[in-house]
Amino acid sequence: QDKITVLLDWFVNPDHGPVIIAREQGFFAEQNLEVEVIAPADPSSPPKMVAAGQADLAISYQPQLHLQIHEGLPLQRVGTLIATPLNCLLVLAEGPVQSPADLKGRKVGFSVGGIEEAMLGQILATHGLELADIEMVNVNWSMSPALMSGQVDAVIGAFRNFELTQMEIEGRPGRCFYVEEEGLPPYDELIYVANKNTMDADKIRRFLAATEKATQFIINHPVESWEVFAGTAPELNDALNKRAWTLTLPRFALRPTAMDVGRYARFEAFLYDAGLIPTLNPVSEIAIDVTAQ
Amino acid sequence: MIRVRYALMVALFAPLLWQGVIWLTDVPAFILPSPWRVAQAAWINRALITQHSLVTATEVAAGLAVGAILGTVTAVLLALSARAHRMVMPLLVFTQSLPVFALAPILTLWFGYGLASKVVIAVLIIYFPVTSAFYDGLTRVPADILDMAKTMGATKFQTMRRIKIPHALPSLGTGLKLAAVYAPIGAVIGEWVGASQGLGYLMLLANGRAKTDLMFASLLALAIMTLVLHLAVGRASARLQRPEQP
Amino acid sequence: MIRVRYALMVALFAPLLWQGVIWLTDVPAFILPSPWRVAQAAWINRALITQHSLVTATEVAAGLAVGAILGTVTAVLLALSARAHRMVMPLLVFTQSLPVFALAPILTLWFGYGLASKVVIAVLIIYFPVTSAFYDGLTRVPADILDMAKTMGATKFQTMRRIKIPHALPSLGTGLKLAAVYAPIGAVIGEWVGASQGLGYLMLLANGRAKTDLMFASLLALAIMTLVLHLAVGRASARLQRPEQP
Amino acid sequence: MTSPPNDRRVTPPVIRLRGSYRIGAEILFGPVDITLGAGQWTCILGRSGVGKSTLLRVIAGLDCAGDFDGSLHVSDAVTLAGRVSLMAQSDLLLPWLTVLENTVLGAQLRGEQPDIGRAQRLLARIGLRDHTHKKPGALSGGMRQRTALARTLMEDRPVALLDEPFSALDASTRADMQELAAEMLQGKTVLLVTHDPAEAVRLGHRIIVLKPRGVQHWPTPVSKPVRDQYAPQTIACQADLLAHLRGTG
Amino acid sequence: MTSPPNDRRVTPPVIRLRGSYRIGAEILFGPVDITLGAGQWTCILGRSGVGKSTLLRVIAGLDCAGDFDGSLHVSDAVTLAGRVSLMAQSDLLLPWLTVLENTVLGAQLRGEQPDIGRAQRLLARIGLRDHTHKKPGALSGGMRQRTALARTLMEDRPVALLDEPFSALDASTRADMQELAAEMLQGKTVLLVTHDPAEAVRLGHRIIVLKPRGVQHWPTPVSKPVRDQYAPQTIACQADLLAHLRGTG
Ligand SMILES: Nc1ncnc2c1ncn2[C@@H]1O[C@H](COP(=O)(O)OP(=O)(O)OP(=O)(O)O)[C@@H](O)[C@H]1O
Ligand SMILES: Nc1ncnc2c1ncn2[C@@H]1O[C@H](COP(=O)(O)OP(=O)(O)OP(=O)(O)O)[C@@H](O)[C@H]1O
Ligand SMILES: [Mg+2]
Ligand SMILES: [Mg+2]
Repeated sequence: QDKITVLLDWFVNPDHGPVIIAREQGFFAEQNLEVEVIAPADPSSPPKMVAAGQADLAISYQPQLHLQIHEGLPLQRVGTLIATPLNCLLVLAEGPVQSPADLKGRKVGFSVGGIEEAMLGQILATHGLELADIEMVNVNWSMSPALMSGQVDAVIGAFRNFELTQMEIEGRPGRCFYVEEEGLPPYDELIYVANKNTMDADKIRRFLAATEKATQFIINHPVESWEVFAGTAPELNDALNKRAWTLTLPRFALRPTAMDVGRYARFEAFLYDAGLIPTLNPVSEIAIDVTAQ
Repeated sequence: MIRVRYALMVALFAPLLWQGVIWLTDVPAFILPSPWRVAQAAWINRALITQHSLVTATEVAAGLAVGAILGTVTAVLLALSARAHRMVMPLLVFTQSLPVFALAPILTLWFGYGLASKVVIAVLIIYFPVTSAFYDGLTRVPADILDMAKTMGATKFQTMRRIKIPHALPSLGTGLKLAAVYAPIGAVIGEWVGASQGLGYLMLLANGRAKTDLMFASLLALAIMTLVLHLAVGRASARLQRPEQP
Repeated sequence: MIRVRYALMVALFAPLLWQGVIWLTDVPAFILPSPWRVAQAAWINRALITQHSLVTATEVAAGLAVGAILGTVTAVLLALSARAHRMVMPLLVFTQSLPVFALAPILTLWFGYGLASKVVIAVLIIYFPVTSAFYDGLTRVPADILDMAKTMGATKFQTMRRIKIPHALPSLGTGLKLAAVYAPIGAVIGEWVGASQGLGYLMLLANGRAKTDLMFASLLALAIMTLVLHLAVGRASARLQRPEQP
Repeated sequence: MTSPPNDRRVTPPVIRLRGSYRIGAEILFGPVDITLGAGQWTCILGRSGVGKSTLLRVIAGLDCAGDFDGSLHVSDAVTLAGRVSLMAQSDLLLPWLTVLENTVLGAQLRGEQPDIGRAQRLLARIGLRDHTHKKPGALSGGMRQRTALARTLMEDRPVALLDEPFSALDASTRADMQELAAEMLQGKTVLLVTHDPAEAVRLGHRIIVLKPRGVQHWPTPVSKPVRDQYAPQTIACQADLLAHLRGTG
Repeated sequence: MTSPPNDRRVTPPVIRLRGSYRIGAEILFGPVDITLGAGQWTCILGRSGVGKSTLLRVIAGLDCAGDFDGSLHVSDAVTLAGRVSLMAQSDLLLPWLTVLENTVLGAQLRGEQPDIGRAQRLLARIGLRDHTHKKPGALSGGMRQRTALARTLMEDRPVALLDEPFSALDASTRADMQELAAEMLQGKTVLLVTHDPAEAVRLGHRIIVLKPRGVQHWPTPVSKPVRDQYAPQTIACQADLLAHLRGTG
């Protein structure tokens, strides 16, 4: 069996369904792969580790990948895990903010990832506001508590499949403004990245084939797959994860290896316009179709 | 034993204080759950917490041992040469002032995601208080005793071994007690940097998924571990100093 | 002055060491950039770094002052009553063992996202070493001196003021030097927990944008701040102890 | 307001100590029966390690390594607390205080206003006029001992317990200090531990030799202290005492 | 291998100290011209604070608060380093070591194998046979001083500098210790600081009185030390010296 090491973007959660199910159902073994799954706490570190050759694959975010490539990290997207944005602008359902336009003069919390200002700027521009009209506060480790306790009026960077559910469970329902509906080009929230210089395309193809099979299994057997997932660790088996599982299902990429050149070109252009990157990279730099090689 | 009575009083007093804070400040439960809810969560998840506590305890024990030894040795070396101290101490302060999270990628690059990186982080955190406190003690031997040693033709090494080190044991005790409190934090930070087990992992997981009560139950386990460690190190270092110090 | 020569040597030596580590271990630049690249980033972003440094420096100064005062006062109160010590010390260790991140939501809820919450976190971090080290010193006055005070009919308060506190000043110095190193870390953690300015914020931002050189330039600014603070506190506490101690 | 004549804070008491002192299972000294006459100097001599300092600590009510089985009887009250000034065998100067500050330490520790003028005069008489602002670290051994003496004399308590207070002084300074102490402790109940028979004979109303099995009362000359050290009677007594100490140990 | 007769490590040198001692701008003592005869005891007396301990430290080559302007001449070499044993005025016992361990400290500090047997015999002679395993905290003042003496005598160096080594001892123990020291330091160059004229007359080949403006050499009886303290000559010398010290100060 070939060994392959995969760094998740964070602790195990339903977003990682295809990887966990593929492992539990033996789809990796079918591909003659032995997969080691590692969960870090700092989402910015897995891509660096892959770039440094410490792991074969990392789960990361498309927006960050664009920035990292410009900073010289030898990374490339090789597959997609979640094919839509999960990010949203979250407010209290009963709160004073009923439209992004109501944010004028209010506080918006964010967890520093590097591009929140650009995203929020675009959303505000869609509603005729600009960044100077609001106050941004980094609330790093506690997005929903900050919102629920009224310390901020909105947060950007919350995941629609989690924070929203979480607030419902806590009895303070929230409301999402979906970023792709507020002026941002759609993008892939979670992608697989590999080191473009050292990647073993064949192993990666086999890995992605296994996750593709797992995704199909999840879609076809949502209840059974949840039971498999929840059975892997007792701390995963709770009401929140169960509901999140259902909410995440439709967002898994059914074709993990599928390549949409336009998506990457549009987002690169968006970042360029926002002044976050100095030049435009060709899509072939950013992402590849491993099956084409 | 009196200690036990005090421990019981604290065990009773702390939750009351905690509940009092909740009543007074009206903190919502998703930020600070009541002691009762945390106790429930701790009981329900007892197997989980025990399992993760054992992992963290191992890391803490290893980190404390290695950090204490490294710190002690460094302090002795620095005390052997004032020049070494003036050159190395700034470097130590320098490295110490770097928040561990910033070094995390480097550490995981070198030490991987296993036990080693947690131990290294715990060591990094406790190394400095041990070195610093012990060094201070080593350099505070009264001058007339050093004069006597000089007249006797003492070697530098023997002066260190027979005079300075015994003299500085109480200061080492101060450093070790601080280390006992910081070692668990070090291990937990190490687990945040990358791990799939341990109390730190459990905490972040619980926090990220709004299980505030489970998070606080894990915190409780961590605090109890720290308390026991502090008490044990305090006793051990009191024994170390039994011969009355000047 | 000799100090300056050493400082220069360290300033020369540290980058060499750093570059050496890079050559030896072959760390890629996006994990540990070369000193030269960091220096460039520091120069290019000097305005930005200075501005954020000033914010952090304010937090550190306030935190250090408040923490040192609180720690000193606590140590004195605990030393006045062995019973208070046995009851309160476990509570202190308990709270100290809680990683700040876990308390962050509570702290920001109570103290907001401004200066106050950073100062509180810095205080939380340095409070314990100061209390712990000073308390140790306060309880180590030789028994025969306390006997003398007793015979003289000394009040508890005056014994504390005229004997125990002066006797424990070197230990307070040890605690304060540790505090000087930890206060900046406290402020930075406070900034990670919630802020829109300060070196900690700048670091997070740089890290998120994969600008490792800017992150290390911020780290450098933090380290220099810590170094200066440590030196200053070291001197001040040496002056504090000038009257030779027993 | 003047104090009544037998105010306990100023009238020197008679102190009687009966019993023996044990460390663990072993008896260090005793049984003894020692009476310190009111307003008198009682000098104690004895072999090194026999328990003289321990005896002093027992009277002062301080904890020791062993236990005293017996009774301490004070003529006018049940306790001596607050009426004793003690000069221990080591000087116990606080290194961070000046000579002057060390001298007035007692008043400061009680939270009283120290009598700086009196302290200055005392230090002048004790020969430290030019050294009042030095720290103990800058003093010679004898100067340290004299500072400790000044601190004890400043206390002005009805009972004074002095443990070898002049041992580090040269003959001339020692004679001066003896006279000064005798003058300032006039009319107080004083216990003086000394190794110098001449000193005991010069100053003592009573002389007691402490031995492991009990005490021996040594006769003193009929003259009153402070005795003329060149008087034949004094010299004879002194020589006898010395011979006794050397002989029997 | 036997040492040659004038091996510097064992042959006692003549030591000559000339000059004066300054603290800041003020002269503490001097100019002095002191010669310590080879293999002889030189006793120094003088007022408290005149600089006797300072003189000792100058000879031992230790830093002091002031500066010595002058020269230290040693008969057989340029330096005394490694050939001096010093007993300071305070006992400097290490509180974490037992009496026995404190006694053999010198050898241990030099990394040599300590001669435990010799130390045990010495401690027995010094009267601490039953206390060798006690820590200094459990000793009386005199016992501490004797331990410090034992530590100094264990050193067995050609030059010994003793700063009031018997000040805390009772008459009987003191006489014993004087004899012991005289025996063990036989043939060594010894400098003894003392406040006791009888001790100086009993032990000294030469007696020197240190004064702020210089030194005064006091004649010693023609007999050899250790002198019989009851011999008329000794008593007379002693009385004269005492009178001198009391009179002139
Ligand atoms: N650090 C210092 N700073 C200033 N003066 C000092 C210092 N150390 C010692 N002296 C002075 O030096 C003088 C001599 O001290 P030294 O200890 O030599 O006296 P001594 O003759 O041994 O007296 P004694 O018989 O009391 O022991 C004293 O007057 C003392 O004040
Ligand atoms: N903590 C202790 N543990 C055991 N024995 C002790 C302790 N403290 C004192 N002793 C013993 O008590 C005895 C008496 O000591 P003390 O100091 O009273 O003697 P002293 O008569 O004052 O002698 P000196 O003239 O030498 O000062 C000593 O033999 C000593 O060994
Ligand atoms: Mg005694
Ligand atoms: Mg002296």
